Amino acid sequence: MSKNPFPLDKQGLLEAYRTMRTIREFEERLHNEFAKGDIPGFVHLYAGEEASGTGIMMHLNDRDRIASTHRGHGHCIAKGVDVKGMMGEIYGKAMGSCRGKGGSMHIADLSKGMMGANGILGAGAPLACGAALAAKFRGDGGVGISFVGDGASNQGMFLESLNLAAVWNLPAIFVVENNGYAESTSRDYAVAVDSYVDRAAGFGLPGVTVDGTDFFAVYEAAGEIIKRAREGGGPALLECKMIRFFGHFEGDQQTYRGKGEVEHIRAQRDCIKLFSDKVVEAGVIKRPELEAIDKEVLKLIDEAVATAKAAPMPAPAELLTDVYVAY
Amino acid sequence: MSKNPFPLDKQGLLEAYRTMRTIREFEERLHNEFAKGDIPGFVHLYAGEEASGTGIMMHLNDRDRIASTHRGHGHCIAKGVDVKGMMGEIYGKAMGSCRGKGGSMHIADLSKGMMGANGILGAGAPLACGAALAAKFRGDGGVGISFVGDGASNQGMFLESLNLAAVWNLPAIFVVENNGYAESTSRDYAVAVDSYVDRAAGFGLPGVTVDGTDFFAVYEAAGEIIKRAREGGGPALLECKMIRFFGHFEGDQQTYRGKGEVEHIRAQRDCIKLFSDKVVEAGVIKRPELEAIDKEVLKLIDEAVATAKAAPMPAPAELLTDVYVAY
Amino acid sequence: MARKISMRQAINEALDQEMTRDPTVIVMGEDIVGGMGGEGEKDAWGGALGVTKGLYAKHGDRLMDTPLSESAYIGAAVGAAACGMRPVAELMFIDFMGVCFDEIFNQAAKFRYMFGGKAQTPVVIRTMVGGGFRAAAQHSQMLTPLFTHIPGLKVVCPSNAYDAKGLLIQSIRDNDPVIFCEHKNLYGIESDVPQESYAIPFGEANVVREGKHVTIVTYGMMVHRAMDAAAQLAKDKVECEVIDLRTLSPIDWDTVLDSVENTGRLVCVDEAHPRCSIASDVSAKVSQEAFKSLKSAIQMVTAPHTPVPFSSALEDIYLPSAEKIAAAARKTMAN
Amino acid sequence: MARKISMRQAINEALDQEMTRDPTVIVMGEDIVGGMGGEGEKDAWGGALGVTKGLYAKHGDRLMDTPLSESAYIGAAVGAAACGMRPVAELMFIDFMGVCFDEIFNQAAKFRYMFGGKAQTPVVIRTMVGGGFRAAAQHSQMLTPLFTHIPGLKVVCPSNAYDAKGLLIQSIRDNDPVIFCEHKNLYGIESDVPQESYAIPFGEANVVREGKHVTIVTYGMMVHRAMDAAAQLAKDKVECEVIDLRTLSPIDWDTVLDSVENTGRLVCVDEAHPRCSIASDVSAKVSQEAFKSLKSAIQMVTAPHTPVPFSSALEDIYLPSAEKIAAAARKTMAN
Ligand SMILES: Cc1ncc(C[n+]2csc(CCOP(=O)(O)OP(=O)(O)O)c2C)c(N)n1
Ligand SMILES: Cc1ncc(C[n+]2csc(CCOP(=O)(O)OP(=O)(O)O)c2C)c(N)n1
Ligand SMILES: [Mg+2]
Ligand SMILES: [Mg+2]
Repeated sequence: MSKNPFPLDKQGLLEAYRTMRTIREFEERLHNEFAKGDIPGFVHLYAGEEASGTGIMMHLNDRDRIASTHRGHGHCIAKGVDVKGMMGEIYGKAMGSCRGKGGSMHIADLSKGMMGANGILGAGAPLACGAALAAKFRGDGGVGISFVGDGASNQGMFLESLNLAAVWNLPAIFVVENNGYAESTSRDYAVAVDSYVDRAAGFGLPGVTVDGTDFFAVYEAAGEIIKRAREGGGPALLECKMIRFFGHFEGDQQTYRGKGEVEHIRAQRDCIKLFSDKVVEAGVIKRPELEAIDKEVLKLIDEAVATAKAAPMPAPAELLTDVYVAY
Repeated sequence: MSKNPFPLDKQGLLEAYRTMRTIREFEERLHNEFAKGDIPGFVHLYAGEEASGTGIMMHLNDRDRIASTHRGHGHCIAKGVDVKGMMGEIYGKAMGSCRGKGGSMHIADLSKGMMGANGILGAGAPLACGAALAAKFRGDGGVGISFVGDGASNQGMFLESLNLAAVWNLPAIFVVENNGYAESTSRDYAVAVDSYVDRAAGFGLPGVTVDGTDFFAVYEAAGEIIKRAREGGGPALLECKMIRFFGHFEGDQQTYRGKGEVEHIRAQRDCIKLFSDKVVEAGVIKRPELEAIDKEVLKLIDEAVATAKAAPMPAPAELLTDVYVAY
Repeated sequence: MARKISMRQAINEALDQEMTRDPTVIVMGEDIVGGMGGEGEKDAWGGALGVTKGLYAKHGDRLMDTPLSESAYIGAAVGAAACGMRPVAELMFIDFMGVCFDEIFNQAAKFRYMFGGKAQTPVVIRTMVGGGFRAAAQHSQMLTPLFTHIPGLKVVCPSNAYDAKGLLIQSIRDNDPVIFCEHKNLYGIESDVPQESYAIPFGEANVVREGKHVTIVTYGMMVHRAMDAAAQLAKDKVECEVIDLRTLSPIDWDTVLDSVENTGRLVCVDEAHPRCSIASDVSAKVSQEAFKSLKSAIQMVTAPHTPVPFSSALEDIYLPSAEKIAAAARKTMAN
Repeated sequence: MARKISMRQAINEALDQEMTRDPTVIVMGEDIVGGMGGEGEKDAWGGALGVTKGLYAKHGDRLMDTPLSESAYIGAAVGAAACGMRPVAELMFIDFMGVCFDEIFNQAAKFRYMFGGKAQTPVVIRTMVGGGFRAAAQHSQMLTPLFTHIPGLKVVCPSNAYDAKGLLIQSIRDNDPVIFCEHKNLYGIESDVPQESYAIPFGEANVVREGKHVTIVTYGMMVHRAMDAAAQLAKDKVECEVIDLRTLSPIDWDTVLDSVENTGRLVCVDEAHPRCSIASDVSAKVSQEAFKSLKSAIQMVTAPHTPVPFSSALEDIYLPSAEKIAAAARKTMAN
């Protein structure tokens, strides 16, 4: 067995791989199920971006909180939300994470520190500041992490939050998942600065840019930032440059993309392939070990879909619960 | 007569002086009238900050538009809004600029390119983008200028506008009038970056900081920025560091200010004194010429107050005009 | 020449015709062109649901994609309107109003009054409303009452392609800010629409079915549910008069009151939540102005006082149904 | 021990007592301490109108001044609430809701429902409402109907010091988000307030005057105008029952309906604009539920459908007056 050159031990690497595979399988399956017409509503897939959420979440525990985006499945899985509950939720079933009331864009599990996917772009940034504030008051060393896309990085709520986090010296981290597009609009058109490090600097925040398809780059940069925040060193911004395998939402024809763009990124920039090749080439993990995980993951997702499909819808009475009904 | 070392000819210098004096006299008078209890509502005075609005507005004509703040009297006067109409408005009279419906925080005169003082901080920045957009479509070389304070520079609407102006390459200019306070809160507490040049850079905008008590510094920096914008060179940010003579609003006891702070700035950093001394010392203008203007200004303000006080209130029927009354 | 076209096409045509007629009309929003800055097709999207598709080819840079900054670009539209343009800004979903409401209700809505009549702000905000799309709590709201409450705003919500075209043209020509609400579930619905340009005046409700027993007042997608209910009731010889308000502010009280004076019975149907809703607004007005004509208590059929649930099983019972409307009408007949 | 204190002091005391009782209560807003980062006095302001003055000395860093970024800090309060704190965030004027509404209506209000009951968001948003201060169109609005329309929010608007204290304590203890509306013209008004802590339950209206001829339903500053009107009418032997709703959501329908069943006559008074207002909401409900009890048409007295004008001459006639309320009550008697 060769020496492990990675910042994680073998178990950690396998865990990371399992998380990324689970996300990928979850999303690929949703893509297919959606195409069949079985899945209602808007579905935004995280496939291709797994290294970002996973590399960050590997540093977190349940008392750390994250506020996610409309593209939230990957964040949920990496943060430990139950995959069957998630699938059930996406199918609108009573056994779903939110008892069928939330759907894909609103999966949450506060007990796991997952404050919710969010249909409103940028809205998670203030929420993460709040989580960080709560951690600060409790003195429990927790952090609050907000995810936004390149598009949402132009939202006032996000921008204000950078300043607020700095003013209050919060253990808050702002992750910009820059996949180059906001729906059909290129980042180059809509974000009027080349580097997110500069945008962060405009609010007195340290910023770091990493290749978000490189799990290890994300893992290490996030580790440092999170450690500093836990120790009272204040907020930071982390940009992960990454790629989106599928369209903005399911149904998107993606004609705004360059010719061959998707094929290229699938072949050359698949973060899971890159990760696997690295750990196998380094001799730390054997391909069959990964394949064993693939099988387990496949089984998990098969079961999740089967369970979700078979599960009952919420009872009509559910319409009027979980809210003060004044009328 | 010695050579004029200034970027304005004598007539221009006298005009600048007249504008600044008019603002100062207007504001000092309001301060006194407010103390007597004659003036209703919230009144925010621009005294001490005259060099900023004046130095910028000297470059503008009526087809250039500005969007102002809650502290808008100075901007109005410098942009050419009728002083008597303004005074009438502040007294709530029918002859006021807005027929008594707006008040101090909402004085506007679209025909002069003055899009309104604004009670909502940061709201003017998008409006100025709109003015710039209209100028761009018309191709008339006009610019849109937004004023914000240091406090309002943390508002999402303002921050979003920086990015939008850059993306659309608008002839838009963002003036941050940094007087060190937002109400009672110090800029050092609330703005998490030392330099506004850095904040601008976070949105791909060039930024310039000037001493806002130095009329000439403002005038020259603004001139360059405005020229570039007119020629299609895009937006920019201009920070004017300045001082506020009075409290945040009339009635403010200002106990949050350091001991002797107000006395010091009045003695040492009065932009009008600084201007007068410079032009007199250079031998371009004689003190009595300035004093003659002082007298004329005093008379104008006297008349404005007398007219405003004597003028009739709006007729009751005015309540229901200038809006679609659907009920 | 009238043809059957969808509400989506009708809206597209209205924009096209007004942009052709008036060079001050500009259109902006997120991905309303689509593909900006990228290497693929321009006009790839034409809006999230394809409503503006094709306009870029004809009108070029007068359609402007925006960064994801609703306050900034909607405020810019408001500012440009105050400076002589007639911008049509798209707020993709009305649910996003919370990030840009100030520019709408404190700026656009108030300029004319606040500035003593010396400004006008002819801006149109096109926005998608309503449920039934399984789009969950933050992409399915109606929210028309929030805008209707605000003086200075006009609020429009067409139920069909013909009205959509004529009302949008009127909205663009109107000198006040208009919130133009497009129900996402009606985009595909076709009706006869003339090719020529035409404007439908604000404040004129449409009596879409005449009847002498019960008046049903509603707007948007609920017009179709009300018509279904009326068809059901007709089988039992209960004749409903169905009124499509078309514009919520201004609102056509005369047509509503005239009808209730005839029928003596009223059902107010609203896809919005019940409290401070269009339904309660209409109910209040009628009970006050037509008090003596009322033969029985007014009934309201609205969404419940809950967020919009995701699950189809719940959303289907969340939305007012033809059955519920019919039951309410029957109730007015029973008393 | 009851003393006469002002509504301002009562609110300050409620915050003080709850902060003392529960360490998870934190308070944030612009200048709620005042003087941060400067060289002068800390706690220089204690809020724009001095409501939180003195709390910093007792509770220190649990009062947090904020940058001028309402979305960020109100959203942070919402997020902290979802993570176990009980934040009280001040939105200086309700007129500023347009820059932070999303965090209130799409986030705080919806979490519990949208997450299937697995979250709670005990956040209080204290905010100044109402006119009469010559503060013009952007600092004088009522806007209570906008929040009342939204499911998941609770909306409170006290009319006096006693209620303010008890309702604010209840707001802080409540597990749902609460919009706590403080009328700026009532801060100075004194009433008997016990020193001890007490909570007033939501959804319990207060019959502030009993009477058998006409019911007047209102809230906030209008309670005082309604009482003045009732006093005028009493001289003519018209006995008004005046109901102070205290909380608009939830709302105490029982007390309102009981009263109208007795009197048969109703005047709804609202400082808000008329369309989709609290007044129309109450009017609708009563006309539906107490149809047979009504002896005459319900009357509404509201602000007009216009922005709030600045000039005192106009603002005085903009606001519902005791005279207008009395006239409306007389009208219900005439029919
Ligand atoms: C406030 C708001 N504005 C607009 C939208 C519509 N919308 C949903 S996703 C999206 C693009 C997001 O782009 P980005 O932030 O880069 O995230 P990505 O989809 O690339 O992960 C837009 C415009 C929204 N949901 N919320
Ligand atoms: C959106 C919004 N938030 C808060 C306020 C209340 N407010 C009015 S002036 C002010 C301070 C402004 O500070 P700054 O921007 O520095 O301008 P200055 O008063 O110093 O000129 C605040 C907080 C407001 N009017 N609008
Ligand atoms: Mg993106
Ligand atoms: Mg300032």
